[in-house]
Amino acid sequence: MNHLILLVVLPLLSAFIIPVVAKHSLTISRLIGPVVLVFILALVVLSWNSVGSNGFAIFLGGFLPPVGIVFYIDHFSLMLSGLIAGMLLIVWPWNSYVAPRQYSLYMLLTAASFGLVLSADLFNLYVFYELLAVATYGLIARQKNPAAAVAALRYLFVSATGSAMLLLGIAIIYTLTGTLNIAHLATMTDQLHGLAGLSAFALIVIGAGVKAEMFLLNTWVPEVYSTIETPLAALLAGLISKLATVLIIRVLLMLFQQSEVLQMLLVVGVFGVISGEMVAWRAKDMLRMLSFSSIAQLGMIFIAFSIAGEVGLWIGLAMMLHHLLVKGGLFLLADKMQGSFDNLRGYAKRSAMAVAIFIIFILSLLGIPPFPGFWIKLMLILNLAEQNNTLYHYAIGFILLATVIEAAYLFKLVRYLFQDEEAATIVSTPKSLTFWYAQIFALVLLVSLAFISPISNRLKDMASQVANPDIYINTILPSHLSGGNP
Amino acid sequence: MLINISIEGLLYFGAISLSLIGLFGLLVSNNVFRMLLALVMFEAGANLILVLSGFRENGIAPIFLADYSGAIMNDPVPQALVLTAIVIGVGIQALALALILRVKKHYKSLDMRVIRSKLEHEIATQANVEPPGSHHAPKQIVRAGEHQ
Amino acid sequence: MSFVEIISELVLMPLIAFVVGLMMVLMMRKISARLQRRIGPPFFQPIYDIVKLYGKDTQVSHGLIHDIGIVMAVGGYIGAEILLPVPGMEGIADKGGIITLSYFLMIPSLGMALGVGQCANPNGSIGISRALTAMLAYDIPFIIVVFGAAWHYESTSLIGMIEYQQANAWGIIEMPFLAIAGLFALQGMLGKQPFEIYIAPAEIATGPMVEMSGKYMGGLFVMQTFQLYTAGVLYASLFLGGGESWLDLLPKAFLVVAIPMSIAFLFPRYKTEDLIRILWKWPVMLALIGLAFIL
Amino acid sequence: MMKKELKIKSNKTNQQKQKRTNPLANVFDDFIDFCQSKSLFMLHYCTGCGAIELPPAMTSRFDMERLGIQPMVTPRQADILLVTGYVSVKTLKRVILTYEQMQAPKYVIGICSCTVNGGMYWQSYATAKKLNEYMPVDVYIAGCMPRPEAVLEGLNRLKNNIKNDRKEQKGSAWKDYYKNYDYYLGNQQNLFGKEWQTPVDVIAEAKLYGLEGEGTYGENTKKLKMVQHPLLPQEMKL
Amino acid sequence: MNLLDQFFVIVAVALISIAMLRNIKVNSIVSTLWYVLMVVMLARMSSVAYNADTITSAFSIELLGFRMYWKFTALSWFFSIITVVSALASSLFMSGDWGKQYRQQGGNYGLLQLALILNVVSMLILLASGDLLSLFIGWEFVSWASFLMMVLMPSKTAKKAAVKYVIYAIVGAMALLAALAMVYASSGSLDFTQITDAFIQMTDNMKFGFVLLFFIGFAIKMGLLPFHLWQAVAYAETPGPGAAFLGAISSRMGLFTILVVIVQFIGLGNLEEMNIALPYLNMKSLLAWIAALTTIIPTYIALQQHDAKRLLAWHGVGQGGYMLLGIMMYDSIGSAGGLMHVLNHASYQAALFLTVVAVVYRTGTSDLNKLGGLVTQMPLTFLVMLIGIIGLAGLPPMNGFVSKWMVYRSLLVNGEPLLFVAAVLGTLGTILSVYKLIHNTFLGQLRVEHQQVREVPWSMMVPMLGLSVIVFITGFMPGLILPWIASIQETIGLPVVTYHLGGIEYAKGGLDMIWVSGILFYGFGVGALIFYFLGGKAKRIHQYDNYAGGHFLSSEVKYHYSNNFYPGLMHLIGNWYRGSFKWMENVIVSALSFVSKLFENMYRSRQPVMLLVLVAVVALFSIYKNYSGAGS
Repeated sequence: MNHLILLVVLPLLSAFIIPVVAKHSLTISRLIGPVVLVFILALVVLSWNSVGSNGFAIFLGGFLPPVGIVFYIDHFSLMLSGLIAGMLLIVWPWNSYVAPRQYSLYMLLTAASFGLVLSADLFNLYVFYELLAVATYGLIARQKNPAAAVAALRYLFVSATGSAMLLLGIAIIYTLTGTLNIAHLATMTDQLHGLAGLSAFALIVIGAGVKAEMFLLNTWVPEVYSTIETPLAALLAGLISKLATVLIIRVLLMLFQQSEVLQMLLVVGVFGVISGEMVAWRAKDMLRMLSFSSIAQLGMIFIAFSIAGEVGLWIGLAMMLHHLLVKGGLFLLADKMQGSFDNLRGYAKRSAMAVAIFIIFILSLLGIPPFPGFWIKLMLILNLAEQNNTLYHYAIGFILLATVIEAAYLFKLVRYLFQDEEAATIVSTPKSLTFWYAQIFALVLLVSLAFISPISNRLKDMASQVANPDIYINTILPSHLSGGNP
Repeated sequence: MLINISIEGLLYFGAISLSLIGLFGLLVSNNVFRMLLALVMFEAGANLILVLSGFRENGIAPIFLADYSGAIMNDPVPQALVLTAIVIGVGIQALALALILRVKKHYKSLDMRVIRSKLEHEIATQANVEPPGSHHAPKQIVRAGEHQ
Repeated sequence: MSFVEIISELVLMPLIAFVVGLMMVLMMRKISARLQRRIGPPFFQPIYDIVKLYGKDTQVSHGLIHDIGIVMAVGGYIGAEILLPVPGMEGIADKGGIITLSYFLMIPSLGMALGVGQCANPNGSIGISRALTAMLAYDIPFIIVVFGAAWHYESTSLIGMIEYQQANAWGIIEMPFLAIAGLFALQGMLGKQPFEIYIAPAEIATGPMVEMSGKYMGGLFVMQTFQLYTAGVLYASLFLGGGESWLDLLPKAFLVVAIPMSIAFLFPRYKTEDLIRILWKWPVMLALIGLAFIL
Repeated sequence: MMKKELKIKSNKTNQQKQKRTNPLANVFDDFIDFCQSKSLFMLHYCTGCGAIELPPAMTSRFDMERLGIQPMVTPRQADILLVTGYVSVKTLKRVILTYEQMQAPKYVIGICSCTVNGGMYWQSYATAKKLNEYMPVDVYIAGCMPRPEAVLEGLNRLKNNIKNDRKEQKGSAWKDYYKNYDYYLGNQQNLFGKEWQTPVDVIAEAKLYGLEGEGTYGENTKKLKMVQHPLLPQEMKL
Repeated sequence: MNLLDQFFVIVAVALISIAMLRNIKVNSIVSTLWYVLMVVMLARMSSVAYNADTITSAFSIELLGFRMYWKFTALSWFFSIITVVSALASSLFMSGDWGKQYRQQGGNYGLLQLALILNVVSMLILLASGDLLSLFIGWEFVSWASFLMMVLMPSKTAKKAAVKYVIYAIVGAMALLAALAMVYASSGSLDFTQITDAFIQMTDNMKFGFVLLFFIGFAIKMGLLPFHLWQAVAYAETPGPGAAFLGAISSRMGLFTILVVIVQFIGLGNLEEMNIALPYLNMKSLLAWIAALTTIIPTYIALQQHDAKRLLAWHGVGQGGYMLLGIMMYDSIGSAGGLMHVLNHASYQAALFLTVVAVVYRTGTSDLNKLGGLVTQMPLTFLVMLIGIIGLAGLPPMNGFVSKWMVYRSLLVNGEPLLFVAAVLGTLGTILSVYKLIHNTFLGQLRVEHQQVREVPWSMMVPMLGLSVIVFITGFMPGLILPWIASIQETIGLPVVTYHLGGIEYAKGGLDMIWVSGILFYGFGVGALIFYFLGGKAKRIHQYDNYAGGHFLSSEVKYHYSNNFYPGLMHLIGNWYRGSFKWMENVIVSALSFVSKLFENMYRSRQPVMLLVLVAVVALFSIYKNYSGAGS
């Protein structure tokens, strides 16, 4: 199964090859990326069944942990890999004016994403995280819009500070334990208690939270999303934020299953939900609204992860997937329906299909039965209610309040869409491809409705696999549980 | 504690101070370039702390040791890590500098406040909505000492 | 109860009500005349008026609803008469109670309102608007009084109430506050000064009656007789122990009607809003105090 | 031809009304007449100074109510139209409309000299001099102004007339308005112009109640037909 | 396949067929036939209504560890028959000429029929729900189906109202979801029976929260007092027959859920034990007071309206109060009155809405200041409206009287003078306002532009007449309905009412509508005798031949009194309730707006690294501590 290492290697390689090839043949350089992605997608699909319920580890260079570099692969990371490849294929810039360098940035981003998903070593996570950041800065800065450069710069400041803090956090953990292999760390979680451990976790969460659009670290979100192309925004909002979240989950699940940590996550999540929805309520243009709403959704995901055990994990995973689908779809739609609400007056007459899809998405986002969003929200709320802690109960109230606000602004927009008089100026230029993708997203959403039970069972399995540190440790450090000293 | 000062403590103190200075700089400076410098300092501080985590007083680099057992040695892993981190940091700094150049070219200013308010206006006009903030705020913010 | 009894009650009740009502109209006019130091109308004047109105050679109708309005106005009161228990004729009265009766009393207003509406005369419509507003005003104290009485007598049937009073003491002794509030409401219900803004002859030309000629007006005159009779007997049944015989009942009923009449002509006319204000203030307050005593 | 037939028809109805074969019906009619005389609602059209004499006649000193006379405010309810003073041309239009809106049997009393012959306004270009040229007047009460006693005396006279309506053919002046409508209409047209009409369709009323007479139709009614917009009642339509 | 399964199959097929059929005529006929078939099926299930049986559907869904199933009780049946009959009337009404005109004005007729059947289906799903989760899902379906109906109106206000409705509906749904979470937290299941168990286990404070959450959820749908602002405008601004349907039954779904959850499973007895402040004020009396205020305030808001549809819609809100008030009395006749009022209100409200729609169909406006005198042109519509307003005002002999009588009687028996006065105040306000409605539309002066107006065609007339027949018959013989009511009371654990064909048997004063109506009609008969046989014949005259102080009336003279119909009353009480709830709504929105502004400014803050710095400083401090701790 070691060929799965190709997930990281191939894109990285192609990222460097593309500019070279471009000098000889532009066409080939353009094709390399999609081919690699399709290949990886196929790889992921093919190796799905061969990955057992325990997952397995790839030891790079033959060095055994805790010394060597380890990739850990289970269904969870495979699923994420598949999503990454699929998502990138969808937002892949096909336009002819795109420079080859941008393709290499995309491939760099791909490689970093796979690395982030597969890596089982804190420092490797950091490296891939940084790589991801560099790729995103580059992608944002490469936009035609000069404002994007400013947005990228401001994003860079926040993000680089965050990265440095991530590094600090890693430093603390290393100081405390002397190792950075997650599995190894997981065997000595008791050393991570106390103020130092907590602050290490805080630093990691905050460092990763910048990209995960966590509350207070997400000030870059509206600027960036409103200046870049919507497919890229869809990528950032839909995928990158989730990957950062994955980083947090890995650390959380393996190292910090402490109630204080979980409550910290909960509080941060609640603030994110409330602040995101509140500001989205004031937004007067589509992109700004969607970006703030995405902040709120991420907050909701954090709330889900703050529920201890595999329950929280599978609900969080489900929310992540749902958000990926819905918010990604909405951003793709926003490509068609850009600009202020005033420009969208009477849009329903111009494109009934777009509006219908839009409504399906927002209904699911709001959690209206029978859409998948409802079941997820229901499970979240019921499980929050089951917690023996009033903090969680207050969180329910905030989630419900946020939903109301969300409904208020989304349906304000719907009212604009259905207004009789049409807007005087039409700014949006419909791009057919993104619209097709949006339709496919909507279709997937609707089809998933019929498979709620199997999907939820699969997610539960995945969650139980991920949530159990023993499996993880056992796979990476087989000697540990059998009593051997690594 | 500070009286019983050790070399390790001094180093830690220095590294932490460096980080704090960097953070402080990030917080108070408005000039983009200075902010970048502050960021560099913060990163340097963080790197130092990471290196320090492997530091043992009187420790020796492992390659100079014939026999590993029982000797005080500096942990080599953080050093390797820090090397990587520094490389990444430098890359990011270069990228940031390039961006700053573009920004300066476009906005004719390095003041973050000015840049930010212009950016907000630009985003708002692009989306065809009112810029956020006070309705009474002047559209164009020109500060004293700013040449337009 | 035999069929004959029912029929005789159905026929006799309105007749008696009409005759007694005529007397009450006469009394009312006499009282007003005496208060103004006049002689007042001759004894048969109410009959003269009604006969004359019915004997008119020509009269105008504004349409079918105009006619039906008069029918409903008169008919509603006839229904109400039948539901009023009087000595010797209580057979049908127990089919309805005080709640049904209060609702029956609203039907003539609605009927008349319909008829007046069809006339397409704004004076009439303004009159109806004021009359309905006045109804809103006086029904609040009235309904509290009704509630108090029903609660006190533990019955919504007027017969039960009368029986209770005859067995124990009169309502006016046991519930003086409610009785006074009831009198207040009665004043409004009869539309006597100071609560007769909806007629306001010089301002809106007698309001609802503006387009009523001949037998239409005659119908309203007949209705007035029923109205006075109903008010008198209802109040007597609620607070004065009803009547064991007609000799017992009629003086009470006349007395009840005489009181508002004697007060009426001492007052000027209230504006609509003042009318509501006064009726929602004093009688309601009195009635609530009364309720507090009996609850 | 037409006219003749109409005349015969109207005569017939009049006779029927006057003498019924059933003696009970006669008693009944008499009773109604009696009641009509005993109960009079009056509409005082206060055109001039004479109106000031009516309040004393109504209030405690003379007390009209003891005679069964009450003031009423709309023509629909009233039996007597009291025209209390000079009638300018403009007012006369309203007086005529009011009169036509009253329901029969209806009576007109002209109070003050002005209604009799114009009185002190006889030289005025804007005043109608004789009220009975425009509508049938039952009783004139002369004087400038007549005292309340005189008013009451006039009203009593009217009451007697009504009581003896069928016997002495007095007090039926109101029928004259229908039977000689052409005459009154002509005078009205002379005064107000050819376009003159009121919303009340007197001819239709006369037809409906069988009050047509020889003078109902004539030259003036023909002129009226030319300009009239007849106001037919709105029928219920299904 | 039991009867319920068959019924659901029919409903599903109806939904699909109506959605698929593009041909307008076929669609109209088919949809009407489907509703008829549904009525027939419900009639076949009438053992539920008469014997208080329960039919459980064989169909159930197991999802995420929850089992959802559906069943029919007497309560469901009662609400279902009202729903289906209202839908039948609305569908029939719009199937003919009204639909033609609707299409000509640019409306989507097929979509309207689809919205109607969607409403019916979602309501039936809700009514048949067998556990809390299916109830919640049905609840949401109902909300969104009515939203679909509301947005079909092309006007701007309609969309605004619909969006407002959505926000309110979401608030309600969220409250409900929170209550569900409370049930789940204490029992781990969402069965109805768990409500009782969960309630018993709770502390006092939680009980309040629990009941209030459920109540808020349901009250919003029903438009009970603090949440009444959305309903009237939203219902009024719905295309014609849709408004009739929504006004008749849609908001009563809130009552249904109150009956199921609060009355049946939490239990009014339990509510009574929840003291709030004084011994007099417990949870039950609080709800009763909310109901009473709901009868008053919306009624007097209705009085101020000058649009016929809005006036009716506001009354719809107000009448909801009577239903809840009756049920909160927790005795046999009060609750029977409350329940019966659902049917009664549905019948006359639908009839009234349809008459207004008929008027709009002919004249193009429902503005009460622009109508008048239509009685001669549209006499049958007038008749229906007359019957309807007599029912709405609760005067004998229509059915509104019966249910209101029962509520009053129960208030009397229970000794609730203030509630009694409140209820009467509502009724009086209703009389005032319905007279304004009928006067300004049908009575008074006919406008010149309406002189060619004719009676509406039979396709519209038949449902109106049918509904008014129901209004009369159920008023004349309430005993036809009372068996259903009795079995509902048996099902949900209320005292059962004793009835006969004419009405209620009750010690010390019952009600026999056959006698009451008989006496009333006898009175009318005598009145008619006096009127038609005494006195001479009357001349029919035109409206311009009218007393106007000697003025000559013509078509130029607007001689009609309609604007500000009750100036005296409004002068006095107009500013008592002027927008205080609107003000509250605005306060909430402003507060949210303020907070959101704060958050927005935070996102715009100059230095986003502030928080980073904060955490970093703490962390650096901890490093230092850690080092020095390790060092010493």
